[in-house]
Amino acid sequence: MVETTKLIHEYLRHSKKFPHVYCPGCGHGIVLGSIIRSVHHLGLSKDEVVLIAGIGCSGRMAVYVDFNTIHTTHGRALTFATGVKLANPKLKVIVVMGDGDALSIGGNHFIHAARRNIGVTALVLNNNIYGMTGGQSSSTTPENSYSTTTPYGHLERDFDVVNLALGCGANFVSRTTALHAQLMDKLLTKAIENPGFNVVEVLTPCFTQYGRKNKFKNVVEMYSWYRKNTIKVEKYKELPEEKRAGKIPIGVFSDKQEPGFEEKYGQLREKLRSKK
Amino acid sequence: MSAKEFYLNRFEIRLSGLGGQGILTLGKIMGQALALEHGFYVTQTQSYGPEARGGASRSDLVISSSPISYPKPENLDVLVALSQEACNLYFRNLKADGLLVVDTFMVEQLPTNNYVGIPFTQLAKEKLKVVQATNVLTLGALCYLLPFLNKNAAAKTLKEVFPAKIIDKNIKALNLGYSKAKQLYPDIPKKWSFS
Amino acid sequence: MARKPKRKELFALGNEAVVEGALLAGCSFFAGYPITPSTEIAEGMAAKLPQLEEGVFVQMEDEIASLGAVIGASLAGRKAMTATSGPGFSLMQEHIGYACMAEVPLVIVNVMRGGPSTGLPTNPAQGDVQQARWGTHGDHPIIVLSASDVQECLHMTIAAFNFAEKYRTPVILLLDEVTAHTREKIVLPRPEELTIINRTIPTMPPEWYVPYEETMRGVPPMPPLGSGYRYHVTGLTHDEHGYPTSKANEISALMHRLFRKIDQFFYDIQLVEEVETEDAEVVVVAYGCVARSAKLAITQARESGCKAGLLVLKTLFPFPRTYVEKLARQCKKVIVPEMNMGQISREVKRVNNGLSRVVTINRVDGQIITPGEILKKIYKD
Amino acid sequence: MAKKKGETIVTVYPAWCKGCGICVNFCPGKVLEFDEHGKAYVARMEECIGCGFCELHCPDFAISVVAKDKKDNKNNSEHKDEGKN
Repeated sequence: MVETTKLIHEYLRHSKKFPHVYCPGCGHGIVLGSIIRSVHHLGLSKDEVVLIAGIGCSGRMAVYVDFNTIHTTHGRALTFATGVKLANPKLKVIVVMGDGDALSIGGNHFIHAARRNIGVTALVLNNNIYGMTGGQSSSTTPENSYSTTTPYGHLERDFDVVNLALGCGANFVSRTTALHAQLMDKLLTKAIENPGFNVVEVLTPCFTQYGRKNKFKNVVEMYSWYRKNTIKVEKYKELPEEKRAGKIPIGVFSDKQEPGFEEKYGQLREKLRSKK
Repeated sequence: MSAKEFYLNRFEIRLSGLGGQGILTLGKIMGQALALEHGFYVTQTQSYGPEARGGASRSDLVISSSPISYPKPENLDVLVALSQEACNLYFRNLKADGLLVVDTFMVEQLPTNNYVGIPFTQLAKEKLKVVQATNVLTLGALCYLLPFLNKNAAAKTLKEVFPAKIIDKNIKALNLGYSKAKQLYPDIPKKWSFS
Repeated sequence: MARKPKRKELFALGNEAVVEGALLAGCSFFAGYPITPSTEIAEGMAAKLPQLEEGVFVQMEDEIASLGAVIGASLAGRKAMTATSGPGFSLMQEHIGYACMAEVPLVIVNVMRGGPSTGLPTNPAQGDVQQARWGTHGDHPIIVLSASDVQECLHMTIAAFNFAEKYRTPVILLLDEVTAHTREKIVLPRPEELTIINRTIPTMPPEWYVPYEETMRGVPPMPPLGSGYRYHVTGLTHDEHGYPTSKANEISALMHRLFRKIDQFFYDIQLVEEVETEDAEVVVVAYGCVARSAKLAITQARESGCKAGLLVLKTLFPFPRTYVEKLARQCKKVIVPEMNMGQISREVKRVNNGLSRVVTINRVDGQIITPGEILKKIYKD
Repeated sequence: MAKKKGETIVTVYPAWCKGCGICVNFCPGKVLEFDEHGKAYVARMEECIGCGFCELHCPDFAISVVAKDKKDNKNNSEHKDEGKN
């Protein structure tokens, strides 16, 4: 899959200044590229795509790309998305959130959007930290790691996004890392196309706010860490229990095609109208 | 049966009793009949409580031939009390010459000798075999006691509000309440002077 | 000549009248969360919206989500609303600010409670007047309306949608428990009797569309999402293209336009009802259910020869200062009864500025202010 | 895509490169290196097997990989223009 950069350039907003604001090596740019490739691969027009972002580093993504874009409030991107999708089910709604966005302040919306099975793609860019506000701990900051608000090590446990989404009944649940761009393309393409609520968690490094405080020398080392510690979920399942510790499974964890809430609501309307 | 025959100036009614007796439905139906069928100005307010069953329940109607400003009753012309507690609580809001209507099956201690007493609950249980018909029985009685409230208008409203399968029973209750009141208190309707 | 069909009449709650008004105004989207005493609005919408061709009702997980969904739906081109009460209204405040900044038309009905906190859920109060004005953070203009009887609930809901669409702004309709839970006859106007305003949509080719362009009215056209006009929506201060900016001149232009688009149409927005004010020496300024008490009080005062008048505020913000000032100049005494410790009386006093004597009646015990209480103040020197 | 060496042309747009090092470190053919300003440049074009890893993983859309024959035709000039933005 080469020759994609030129394609991406076609989707970027030419009035915006590039390179974008993200720090060197930040995976958010890779994710943006993947979103564009997936939309292109599906043959969607720019007009039918709505990219909705929350607040934080991930929130800045929406401004760069030439779709219908909404930069919402902190943690509430999914609520806007619910309104957009219900109001116009023809639109493809992609929601980009950070870990603080999706799971801390927006945790309630995340679980209910999944439960409601609203037809949107929820991209969780998990960098284990609040990047934009300066490196505070989030609900996915690993236990014992350091942040500006856990200077003596984090005492709390972290969320497992995949298990949370599975527990809430999301249709499609998947995980990849910013280093696995091809897998990311595959997952996102599937997620955008699939009915109902679709989750793609992307582990993406934040060297500036997380890596530096947690003994990584540079951002490349963080990517190497992903390469070393992730494992395809199919292989992960074959591993004996004792060898699973510390391994992060990536791939597809749930793949259901249940109709989205907006689709069911449309059916309800049909039913009521035919009764009249 | 139109509002033109009667000139009402803030005629105030309180329907009261226990939660579950259908007081709120009674108020709604009576208000709707007076407002939509008769063309009176009507405001119907009610006390909302967290308790859905049991406890006190009340529904107030202000009926007038001209637009109503203040929507709540100030001095009751009629107090309908379907429970002892309601009777005790609201009797003081009744005008000196107001009409007290009680369910004699539920209210045993009367605050005055001047009242209309009909055992609505008992009639519903024994004659209709449905205690839930108490409120419509009461409505029937009020259709007789209040000359400006027509039984046919009430019946029409019942048909609009209730599902078809329970209409017959309710019409029966309405008629029973009406005839019982007529039989026991033939003179009451003459008590009113509307001008 | 063909006879016009009879107007439909209903014996309805104030909350039910809001539903009827919203549907007449063209509302096709409701997102909300149950809360006493506003819940009948959500219940009415839940029953009626799915019967419409494109209608959507969704019960969200909380009030924050409700207003978020309403904003999303409005951006997608719908006339959208939510309804709530005090605590839920507080949760909506951040998104009210967002809607002001991104200029998203929508309607919020708040059936007020007393507070603070959970306060008194089942009794009337008028505790959220200043919250409606200043609840969200940052400077912003806002339109706040009220209604005092059931028919007015219908008409003010339509007015709220019209203002929202005309000025691309959130509009708040404040009700109280008495108004919301009183049943009265309402007459549904025939569609041809109504003026319904819809937002302006862009008519230029998409490449030339500037989403937050300075226009004559200060209100830029607004395309529905997916219609070919791709633009960026944000709650950040933004330039006329919608992109975030921190440049002083761009922020200033934006903020002043936001204020101007409401300010310059002040005379269109301020709605009041004057009752016997022509020769009034004592004027009661009231809104919501208290205005009904005041109406009876001034009728009784007039019967006894006292020249009392009433100004019913239907628009609370922008505060109808021209009417208040005119009456303050004319009369000796202005009485402001309200079911809070003095939220509109602050505005009255500000406008009055020493012209007349301002007397307040304040109740915060969950009971409606009675005509008798107002009458007493009318007579008292 | 080409898996043989020497069939592709790799371009780095220095204006957009932030020098994160992903391409330099993960390129299987060690095609890219840092220049004196800390930005990536193509040091050994002939070693490129056209896997596209650098292009997919450049967070700043600053690397383009195209097949040689195509590059010769039209894309060359367009890409250069964008690099100047």
